[in-house]
Amino acid sequence: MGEEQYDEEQSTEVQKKFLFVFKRAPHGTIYPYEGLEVILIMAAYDQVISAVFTDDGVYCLKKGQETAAIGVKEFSITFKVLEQYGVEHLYVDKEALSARGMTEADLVTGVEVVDKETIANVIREQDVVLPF
Amino acid sequence: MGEEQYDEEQSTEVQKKFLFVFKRAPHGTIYPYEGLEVILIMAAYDQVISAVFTDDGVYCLKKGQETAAIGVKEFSITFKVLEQYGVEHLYVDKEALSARGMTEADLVTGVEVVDKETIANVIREQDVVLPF
Amino acid sequence: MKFGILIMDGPYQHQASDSAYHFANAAVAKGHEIAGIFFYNDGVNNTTSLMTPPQDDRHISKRWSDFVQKNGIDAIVCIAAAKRRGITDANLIKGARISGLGQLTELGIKADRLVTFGD
Amino acid sequence: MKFGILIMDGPYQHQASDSAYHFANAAVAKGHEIAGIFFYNDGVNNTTSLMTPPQDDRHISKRWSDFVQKNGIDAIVCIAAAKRRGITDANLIKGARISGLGQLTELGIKADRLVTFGD
Amino acid sequence: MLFTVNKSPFTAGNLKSCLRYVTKESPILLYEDGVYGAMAGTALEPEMKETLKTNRVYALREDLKARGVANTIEGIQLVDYAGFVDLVAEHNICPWI
Amino acid sequence: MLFTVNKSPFTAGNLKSCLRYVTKESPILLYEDGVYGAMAGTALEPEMKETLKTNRVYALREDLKARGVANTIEGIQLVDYAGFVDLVAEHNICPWI
Repeated sequence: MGEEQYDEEQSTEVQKKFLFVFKRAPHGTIYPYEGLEVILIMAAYDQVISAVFTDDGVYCLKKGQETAAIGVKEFSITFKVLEQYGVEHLYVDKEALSARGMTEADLVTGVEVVDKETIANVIREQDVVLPF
Repeated sequence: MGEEQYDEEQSTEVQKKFLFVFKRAPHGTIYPYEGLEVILIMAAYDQVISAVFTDDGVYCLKKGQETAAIGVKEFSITFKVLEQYGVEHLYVDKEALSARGMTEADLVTGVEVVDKETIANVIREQDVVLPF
Repeated sequence: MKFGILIMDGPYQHQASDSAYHFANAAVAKGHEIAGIFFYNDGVNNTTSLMTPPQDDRHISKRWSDFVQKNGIDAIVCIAAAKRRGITDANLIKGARISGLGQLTELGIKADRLVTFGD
Repeated sequence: MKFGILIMDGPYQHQASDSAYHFANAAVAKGHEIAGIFFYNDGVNNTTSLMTPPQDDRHISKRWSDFVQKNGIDAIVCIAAAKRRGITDANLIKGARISGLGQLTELGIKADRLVTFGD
Repeated sequence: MLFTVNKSPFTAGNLKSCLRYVTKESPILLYEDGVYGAMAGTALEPEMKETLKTNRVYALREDLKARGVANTIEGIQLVDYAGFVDLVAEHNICPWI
Repeated sequence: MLFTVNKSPFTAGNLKSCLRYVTKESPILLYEDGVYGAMAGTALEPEMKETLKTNRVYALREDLKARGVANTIEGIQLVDYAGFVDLVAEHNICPWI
């Protein structure tokens, strides 16, 4: 990650709630990689940032990814540092995770594994939702 | 259709069985449009050409498509002329069609509505399969 | 109302760019303001001045160029995505500018709605 | 054995181009011949010489250029798809040529296998 | 919150996944290949009718017309691009693409 | 005839649709996001085990590794790109992408 320079804290008068929805698997498309890039930049702007992982997006957090043989960057480790970047919540859909044979122990970082009703309520509160 | 010039008959010593599999809906992606372009060019080469329509590919043949308001070309009519281009068979998957609430009467041209076993046998006989 | 538009897929391959274009036109026709259009991922391919589609097809990059210039809309092309895909100031449509992801955040803050189009 | 390869999606956005590249390398390493690589749809975007990805990322068009030149492989870029996306002789990677869909048919006839990579 | 779906529900999971999260006050807009979900007489119709009991469902007229979908499920409301803009003006948007 | 599948079976219909057409002698190769179908312990495992009774199923090692999929369903054979090439050399290919 980190092709752009991560700026110092930006000050704006408005504070909004931004939600990043990770729905796609890593490596098959560039979407989740680029979603993470946006979060890292946005973190400098004093906004309220959360992320939801559902559908194949839960695979983004899977432990043990080694991408050398397909020649692309391994970026799951970057999800670990999101808390330091001020991302308030990382929600993972419980059913999406279990349908894929995984539990929280399979994930690279601590998250909140929640039911669909919780995610529905999180979505409802947002000002901006960005799908990746 | 028809950005390229359709050549006069090409002679080659080899004759192969080519199957075009249309699996995607029209207009959402350029795939089926481009598949049709390939068929029109290939028709000049004295090969054995067939086409299978399954999954959302059956929508390619739906009657009544009017694309003016989304500003793209309407190409379903071109499927009507494939027979004149020497395409031997147009197979449509019966279940794919009925799951989508359609029957042969909804299609722009005469086709062979067949079961999955028939399509499986058609696929098995091919030399080259091209997915669109 | 102020709209922001985010486009994540390229021209011709998917309908995303077409949908965004028709949405943006309808928004302007209704008297809304478009605070910015951000081209990201393959979306940056919408902004090459080099495309020469067939005459009977839509010219996607020219259409965007005309639209943003006519309506004074800020059209921002992600620099990292552009570099990966060969979009530079030398082949960029008029009316667009290349900049960073910070601009996307600012658009999200500034606009009342941020609408994403992609595949 | 003679392989033909058809690539229908662009660089970076989907894995298709990467998969095709690794497959092609493995085929050559096994002593097979690659009778041709045909770039179609967004696949033509793999052949722009203008891309400048970050230094720590793969340079997809350079990689294709080096590979086809080193192995004497015919790399064909669909003219109609290229025009829609701004790929011209002026920005085409070395080792590739722009031509028509007839070349894809000929590749399908000539090769023992035609393998398609796309999204 | 307006949910928008642009994929065919017969081959992609987007609509199904979106329906897990919509709350009662959330309208759903089908556009691009998503409009196939609005067609009458399909295997999906019973599920869409269930959804219509609790949620408003819209489908984009331009995309329906482009795809030749003339008969839509009763209760699904058709909007044009201007109506799409109105919906986004009324609601925050959650693009379920 | 070798069928190749590159999409996740949990969100795309490719694998399901491919399985309708495979005949007994047809091997299936999972690659790219398709390899998630090879993972053990998922909701799809019973169906994959059913398929394994009649068909050989392969999964691309490089893509499994990239995605951190270490435990695969018993009976699924792992191949690298060289093995992918061998499979295509042995069979005609039907890319179910």
